[in-house]
Amino acid sequence: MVLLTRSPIDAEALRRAVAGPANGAVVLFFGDAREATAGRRVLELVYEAYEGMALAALRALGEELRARHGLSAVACTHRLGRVPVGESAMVLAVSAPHREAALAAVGEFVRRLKQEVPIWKQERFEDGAVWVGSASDPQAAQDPAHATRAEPVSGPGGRT
Amino acid sequence: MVLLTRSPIDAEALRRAVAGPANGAVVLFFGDAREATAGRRVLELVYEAYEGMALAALRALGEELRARHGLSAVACTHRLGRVPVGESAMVLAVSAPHREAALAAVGEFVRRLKQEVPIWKQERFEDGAVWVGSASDPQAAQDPAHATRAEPVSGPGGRT
Amino acid sequence: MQVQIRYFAAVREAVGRPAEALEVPAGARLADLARLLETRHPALAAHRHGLRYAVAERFAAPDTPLTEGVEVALIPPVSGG
Amino acid sequence: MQVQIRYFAAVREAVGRPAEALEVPAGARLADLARLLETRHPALAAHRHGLRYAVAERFAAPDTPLTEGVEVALIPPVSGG
Repeated sequence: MVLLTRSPIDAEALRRAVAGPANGAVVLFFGDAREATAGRRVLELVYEAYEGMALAALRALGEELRARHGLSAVACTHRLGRVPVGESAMVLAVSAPHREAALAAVGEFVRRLKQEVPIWKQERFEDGAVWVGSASDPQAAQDPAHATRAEPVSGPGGRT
Repeated sequence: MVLLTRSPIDAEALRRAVAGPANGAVVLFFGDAREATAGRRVLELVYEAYEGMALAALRALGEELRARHGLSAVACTHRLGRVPVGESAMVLAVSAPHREAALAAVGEFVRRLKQEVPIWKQERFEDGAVWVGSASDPQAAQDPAHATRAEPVSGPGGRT
Repeated sequence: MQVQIRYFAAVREAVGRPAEALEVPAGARLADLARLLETRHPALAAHRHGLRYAVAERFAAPDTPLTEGVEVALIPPVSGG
Repeated sequence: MQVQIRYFAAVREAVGRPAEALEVPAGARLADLARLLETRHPALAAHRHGLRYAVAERFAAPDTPLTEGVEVALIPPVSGG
């Protein structure tokens, strides 16, 4: 189950979506809006998505990880529009017979979501706003996590 | 916050216990009662604890990981008594500014809980019951995960 | 033939619109369209770093052939999660 | 002097009780008590593998001195989580 929503995320629904008596481990991961980034106070986040492609990419990623890590189920909801500080921008639920597989899959899902899925975060500050990783993001030039996303124009793109 | 309870675990209370606007990541881990172990149908689990020592050990483990992984907060509830299949035997909540620390801490907390914290699980089958890892556990002799717990009588014991 | 262009996030703001339809020569490939867009929207130059393209909702290489009515999206560095 | 013994899980069932008070000689250490218990409860022999001891709620080495009234717990292999 993958979902994009403009309302607060229902984590309990995700927990139910991956439930089953064969699961020894269920992991819920909440990516929450933080009050500050690089020491600068954040008022709120705004997310935008290329919705059809984002849903397809999230679904493909979940299915790939389910098969490779032997998971029981994967479910993910990403929020769009305004996300106040302290609320969740995304929630991921993974169930598996054993915990190591579930934890490894959560880490890989979130890492790849941040590289491959067409969703964008804008940080809004008291004195302006910035699309994270964009040309106007002061962090993008310095932060190696952003630098790794850089590629030549029209490069072959993701899905590594 | 650490808790032992004979009622179903309130995961939302754990989530609230670790909440805070500085957290970019919150991870909830559910260790659930599975319907089968080594192909044998499980009717229910029963947990027993050395309660005072278990609470102290859980508290110390949470504090150690909080400091070492730079976590914001750790909270854990372990259930005692009967746990029906599909319900949670333990729930762990970890919050951190960044997800890698939160996920690493969850894995380590659960691994060490299973080695250091005096809590015991009995699996109840249609034709009997076994304390996991005990002399009467047919798995204990074969399963390397159990074998690593073996030590000479009166050995110096845990907290490695 | 006509193709549908989608813009997102910082690129959408630079171009000043979320979408537009564009005429491209028959047989055009993605790289041809990219050059056409950079001429049409000089503000795109500042966003070349890390820009990817999707054709029909999949990341696509520069030599990908375009077809009548296909949707092409400009994907600046993503930052979900 | 007297010490308080606690038994759990499979060891509790083998011994047939959850706790008992025992007299040990003044100056006794944990290893002395362990020998005394194995004599008193022959069923413990089957549970030696992986057995640990706690004194005053902390895992303790065999040379740990015992004190009047202290609580000693036998900790068979744990299996929480």
